[in-house]
Amino acid sequence: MLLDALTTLLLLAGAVFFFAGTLGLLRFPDVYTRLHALAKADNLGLGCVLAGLALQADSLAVALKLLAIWPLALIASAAVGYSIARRAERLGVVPWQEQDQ
Amino acid sequence: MNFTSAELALAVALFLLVNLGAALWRAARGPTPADRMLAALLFGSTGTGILVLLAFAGGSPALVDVALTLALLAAISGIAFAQRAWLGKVEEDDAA
Amino acid sequence: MSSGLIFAATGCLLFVLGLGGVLLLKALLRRILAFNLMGSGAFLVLVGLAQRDGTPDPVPQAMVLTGIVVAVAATALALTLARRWQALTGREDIGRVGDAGSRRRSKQRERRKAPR
Amino acid sequence: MNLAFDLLLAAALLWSAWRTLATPQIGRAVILFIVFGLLLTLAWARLDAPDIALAEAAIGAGLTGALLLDAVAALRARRPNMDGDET
Repeated sequence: MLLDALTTLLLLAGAVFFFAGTLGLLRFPDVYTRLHALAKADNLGLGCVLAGLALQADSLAVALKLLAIWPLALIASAAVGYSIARRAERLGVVPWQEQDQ
Repeated sequence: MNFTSAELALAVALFLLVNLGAALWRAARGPTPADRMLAALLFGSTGTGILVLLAFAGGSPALVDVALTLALLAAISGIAFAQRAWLGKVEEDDAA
Repeated sequence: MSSGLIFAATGCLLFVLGLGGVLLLKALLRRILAFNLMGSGAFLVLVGLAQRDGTPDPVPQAMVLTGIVVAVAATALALTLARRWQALTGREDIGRVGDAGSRRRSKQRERRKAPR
Repeated sequence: MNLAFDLLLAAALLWSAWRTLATPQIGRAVILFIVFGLLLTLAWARLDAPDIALAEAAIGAGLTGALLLDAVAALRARRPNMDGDET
């Protein structure tokens, strides 16, 4: 019962974080901030979902495989984020700053 | 709470698919090429989540391997975009 | 309505879309994209219709698996040909040789028209 | 809920395919095609074909996208009337 409740909680938290990532991609003003939303919120959501499902796995091997996805996704996401941000910076994309005042 | 976990997993997968629909809008209308590519990367990470949830809801554990592959290889097109294809303002008026 | 039937119908529509793209679009890269969409539609129809009463049929799945790999090889070849064609002729579309459909010619025509 | 998932996925597939062919800029079309490949992976997963989904994830999402982006960059760099700013 406790495991089921924990899984439900983690899956819902993952859905919320994924939603935050999508919302950030839709609403943030420039490339750097969108990259930030994508790289942080989405990977946190993925980690929550994976942990919640690993609690329900019927064998240890399946649970470990589920949990192995997360660091790999983190590495891939960090590499892409760094690459795109460096490219944007080299192309002269100016980071967004608060316009008023 | 009368959910079983599989139904909850399917519901969360459906919710993530709705998120992907919103990201598709960004991929189609994003102002700069980088925004489109970021939307494509979002499809990679959210797609990984959906695949894991489907593996649990549909009861086919092979989909976890698919999710693993997707998480690693969706990054390749992002790297290729950053290293080769994003050249600056030329793309904006590029009608081929 | 099972999911196999839904995706088979989607595959039909994708095939029609891709066929229209292959026939109507001029730029080579776009034709390659449309050709890929057409192939994906055919694959969806094959796998979707093979999934009767819940149990998937492995033979069409093996065919589609082979087909995906072949499609990637064909795409790579087509992209190489398109790059070579552009290097040789400076054009990114095909029509009849000497046709007015070429991008450079239409640009020239616009430039000639502009001063008047 | 299964039916809603399938219908939404089919609609997203069709819309991304249509936008791929209808956008005027080739770079945008290629990125939309990558998105289409990722969605197609989900479709194979729904069709109980994990082996095809694996091949599509490796090939459709990774390899084809990289090939197409590279070809777009190469064609653009060699185009005479537009000075692609190589950095």
